[in-house]
Amino acid sequence: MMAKTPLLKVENVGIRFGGLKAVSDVNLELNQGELVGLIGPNGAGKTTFFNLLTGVYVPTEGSISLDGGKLNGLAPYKINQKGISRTFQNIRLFSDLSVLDNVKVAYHSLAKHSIVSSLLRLPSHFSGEKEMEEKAIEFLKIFKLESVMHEQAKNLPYGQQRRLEIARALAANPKLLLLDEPAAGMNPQETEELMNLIALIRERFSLTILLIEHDMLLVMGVCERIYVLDHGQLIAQGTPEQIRNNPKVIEAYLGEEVS
Amino acid sequence: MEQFIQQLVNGISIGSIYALIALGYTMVYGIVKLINFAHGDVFMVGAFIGFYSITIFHLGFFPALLISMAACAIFGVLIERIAYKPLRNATRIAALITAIGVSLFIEYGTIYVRGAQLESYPDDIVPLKNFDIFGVTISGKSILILAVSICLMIVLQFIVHKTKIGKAMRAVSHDMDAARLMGINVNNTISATFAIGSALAGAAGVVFGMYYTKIEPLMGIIPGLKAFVAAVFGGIGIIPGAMTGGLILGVIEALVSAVGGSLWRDAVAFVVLILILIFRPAGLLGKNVREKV
Amino acid sequence: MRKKKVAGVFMSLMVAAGVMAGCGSANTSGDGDKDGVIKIGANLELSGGVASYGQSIKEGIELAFEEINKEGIDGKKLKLVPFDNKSDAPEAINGATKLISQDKVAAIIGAATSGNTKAQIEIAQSNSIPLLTPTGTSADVTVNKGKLNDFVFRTCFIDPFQGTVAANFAAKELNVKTAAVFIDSASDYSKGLAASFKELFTKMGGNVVIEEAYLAKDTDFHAQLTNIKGKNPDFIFVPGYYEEVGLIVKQARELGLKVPMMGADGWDSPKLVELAGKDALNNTFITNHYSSGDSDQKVQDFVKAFKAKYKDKSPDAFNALGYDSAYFIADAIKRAGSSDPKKIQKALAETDGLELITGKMKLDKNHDPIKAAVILEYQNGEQTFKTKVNP
Amino acid sequence: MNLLKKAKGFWGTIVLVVIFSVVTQLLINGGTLNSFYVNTLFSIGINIILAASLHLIIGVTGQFSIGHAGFLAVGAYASAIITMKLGLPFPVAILAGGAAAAIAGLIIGIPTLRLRGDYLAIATLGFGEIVKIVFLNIDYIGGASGMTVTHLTTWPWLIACVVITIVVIVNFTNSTHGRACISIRENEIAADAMGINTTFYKVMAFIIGAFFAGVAGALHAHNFYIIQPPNFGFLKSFDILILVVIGGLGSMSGAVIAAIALTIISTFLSSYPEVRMVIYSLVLIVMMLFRPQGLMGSKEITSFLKLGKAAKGGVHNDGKNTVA
Repeated sequence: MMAKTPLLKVENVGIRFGGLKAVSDVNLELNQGELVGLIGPNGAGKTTFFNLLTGVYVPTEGSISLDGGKLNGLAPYKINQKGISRTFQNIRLFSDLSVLDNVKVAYHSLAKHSIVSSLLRLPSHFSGEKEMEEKAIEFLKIFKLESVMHEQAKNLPYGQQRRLEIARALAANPKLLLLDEPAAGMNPQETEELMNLIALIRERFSLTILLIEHDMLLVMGVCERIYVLDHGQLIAQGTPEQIRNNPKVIEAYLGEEVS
Repeated sequence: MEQFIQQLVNGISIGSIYALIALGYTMVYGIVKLINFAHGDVFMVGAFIGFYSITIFHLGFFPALLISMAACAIFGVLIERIAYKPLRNATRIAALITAIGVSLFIEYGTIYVRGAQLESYPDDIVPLKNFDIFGVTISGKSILILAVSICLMIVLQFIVHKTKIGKAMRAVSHDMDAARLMGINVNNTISATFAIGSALAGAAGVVFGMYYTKIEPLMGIIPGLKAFVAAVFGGIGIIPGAMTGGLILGVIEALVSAVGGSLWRDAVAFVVLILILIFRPAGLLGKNVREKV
Repeated sequence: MRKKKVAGVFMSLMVAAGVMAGCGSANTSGDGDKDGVIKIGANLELSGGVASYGQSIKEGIELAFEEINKEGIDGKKLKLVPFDNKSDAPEAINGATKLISQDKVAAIIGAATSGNTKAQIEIAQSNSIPLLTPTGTSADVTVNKGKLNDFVFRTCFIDPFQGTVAANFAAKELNVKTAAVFIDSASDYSKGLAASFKELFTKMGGNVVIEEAYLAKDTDFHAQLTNIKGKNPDFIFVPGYYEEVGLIVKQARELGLKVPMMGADGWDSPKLVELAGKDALNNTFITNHYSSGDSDQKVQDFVKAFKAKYKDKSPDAFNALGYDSAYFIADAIKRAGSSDPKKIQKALAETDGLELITGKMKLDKNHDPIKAAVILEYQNGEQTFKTKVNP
Repeated sequence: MNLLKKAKGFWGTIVLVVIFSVVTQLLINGGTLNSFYVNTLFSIGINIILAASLHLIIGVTGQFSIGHAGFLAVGAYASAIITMKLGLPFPVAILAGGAAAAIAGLIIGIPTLRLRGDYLAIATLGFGEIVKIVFLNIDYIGGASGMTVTHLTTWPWLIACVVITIVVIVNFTNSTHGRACISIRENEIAADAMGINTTFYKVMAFIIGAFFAGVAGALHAHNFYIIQPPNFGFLKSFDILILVVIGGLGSMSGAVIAAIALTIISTFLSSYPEVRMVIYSLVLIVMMLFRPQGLMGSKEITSFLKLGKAAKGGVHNDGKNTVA
């Protein structure tokens, strides 16, 4: 593998809503196979930054490229097909669909059978659907969800819903996985299990992962490098150790805790 | 030129009626996010109540207007309590179907009770002269309508922005659950909204009867639809927006007719509506709100 | 799974069909003439867009049936089977099939509009059931591409006749040179009248300077009337229905259009005077079948009976034509001496000289009534007899 | 996964349908089903197609369209022009009706489907009214007085169209493409983020739905002798919408059952014209008050016929039995 060409390259990216600069001048690079954290106090612009990466918002300045290909201005589904997949802070499952179908939807863009073949129930429809199903079940097994695969997603307990969202994101076969506070609302034990799981899939699918997390300790534990956002701007980057001792970061977090 | 000004005047007159109905529409939509298809029918009921107060009880225009507003307010609250309240947590579409059902029920209930024949408002309830300015005729009645609409809009603005119930309305409109937690009686607030909205529809009914003379049980359908278009034009949920939207819609209609397209009038109104929705979905005076991701 | 779903769907379809088939076999007995009752269907616009027309016709028919049933026809009574076609052609067809195959009526009265009548023609023809429209004035209701629909009849006159009468009157009596035509574009009736008016009026040297249009149920005509005013015509021809015409006349006068206006039988209703106001109606004229202010005893009796039955409501042209349609059929049944639809059809076609409220009835070869028209002028809200025009 | 079993079930259903159709045809020919019942049956068939096509748009894809009568009108007029003006055969008219409506669906779908919820509803309502007014103003097709159309809709054509509509829509729904549509209904932002081209699938659902509404229009025009613009106003759109909602949003069998039941109720009520609409409106209100999710909820009839776990999850339960 050619090392050191960054998988994701973000240059001077920013966005304004009206007069408000939600994110400005962010530079960030992710290398193949890294697990990187993005932290910052509430309202720092972390989720907005994810939305910029995934095309929900179009950056008003700067450029984003994945594997050398520019992503600016592409629709979210295109960006997903190019290899960025994500989860949401407030879980966004297809709640009336079964667990299995949730995963199948993400596998959709890899499906080979056309609408016509489905309408006419040509053999390619059956083989295509079969392949999807097998793949989906494979993912569910990794996430220990195969026993509930016929449940409606909305009926799952919270922890399983979080896991399902990650499984769904993985099914789209991404190069880069963005996780938006995956451990939010979990107890310490669940969190630990989740972190082990993330480590596992990262290995197995040779993934690059960018993780937003509010919980500093958690991020420090698993991430190799960390970026810190505050008021829409990057205030620090480095190894967990460097971040821990960065006065700016301490100030940003303390400031928040005081208020 | 004279003709053009005359057409503007024509448009403003019809626009003020749309505006009056749209005011109520926009309030109800703003707070419960329900396209209240029955609103046009409350307008019809208001017209009939006004008519009967004038012909049977020999009341004047303003007493009839007040009685009609009061009766429609009660009627509106009844509709809300019986038909809409139980569906507050159901899907929007279920509520919409109920609204269609209520609308049909009022229309055909009225026909069942009194028949489908039309009634005409007596001509002499408001002794108003027409003005002739440089060949442009402005009827006294259309000035009255515009005045009534603007007055009611101002009253409404005052209620919504300066009174306690108005604050409650805005809170409920913003976030029903949060409002409830803050100790606002959501049910009463919604009922109050329906009462005010329906009273406005009732007023519009009487004014319509006075201006156009003719009232009949199905009279509410088209003005109701047009008023909703007007409300969307102006930015739904925004009171001055409903007023502006109504007037603009009226003027567009008159101008389309003026260039010989009277049969295309409604089509043009809807085309403009679709264009507005696509390019400025929040309406002329509205602010765009994005869904939070 | 999928096929089971499909199977389920069709099972329910089948069950439904089965239920209906069951009803079908249970219900096949029935007769237009049973227990001394002759069933007459009324396929009318009782709800929907033009509900008021259908309702008015039904009132007229019901009054007539009440009177007829006091004596009965050869000891038999007429029974009205109403059907609401919701002002909708598909529903009118459902109605015709239901009235014919379920209720086994001897004849159908309806519909109020030409369109909903035309929808029923093929069914009436193929089942040999007389279909009588009280107010369907379009010429091609009874004749389709030169071929007579022999089971279809009407009580009213056809459009072209009134239009020519109006053109004649405008050019000769009122001596006007320029005219505006203001049409209800949703109505065949209005378009037909306007066309024949225009044709004759221009032939007689007049000039139609502007044509404007509106749609039934509109209430605001200021814009079009402003356009008309800009052309300064001597005369305005408004062949519409009173519901809109009342407002048109009123709004025209408000805008300062003082010229004579003229219309046809669609104007005839006491509501017109209420809507337009007495003053506004001065200097307007209509062609009509009859005059409700007619001193004729028959007309006065009808008006009195109608008011007695319907809370002092004055009858309009729809009421009168509904009433007449009932007598038209009753007369044919009596002469046929049977409730056999084919015999009734024959008797209807042979009608000659039947005295009705809207005039003496005789049919021409196209099943169109040959009736004299009257021209009335409104003076202080009263119709005054101007002249009578024979066809 | 048992392909053979699947195919067997499918063909079994087809055989059942053919038997049903032939029996009905015999009943019609023999006069057991008199013309009133036949007419009601035809209305039911047309309403099933309309309900199924709108079900795809609202129930499956979640796009709140209330201008469906506009597509019906386009199909009706296009097909009537084919047979009455151009003198081409009826099958061509059916396809042309569907195609014309599908094109209308494409034209209206691309700009308006960016809108959400009530705004989309109002835009489509406006579209329906515009279509009506356009037809009202074209003299070539009769303007307000409408077009007289020869009666060409026969039972075999009708049942064939109903079957094809249902099979196509069910096949579409129970495939990855259908799941893509459902995911848009469930959560458009997530669907987009999972690589679903939401615009494409919304427009596609709109086009397929419009196509079948157009087919229904062709059958409608050639069944009812005359078509007039006022027949296709927003009240007609509401009628179709009511079928879908009463049946249960997201339930295909619900839509079909509602189409059958409401057509029968409506036909029955027309014998009582004075109270017909009052009762009809009360049925609507009471139904919504006590069962706002509709007759079937989002379930299919199969989930009631089937025992056990397999039927969870609404319309998209395809293939459950293949893994179990």
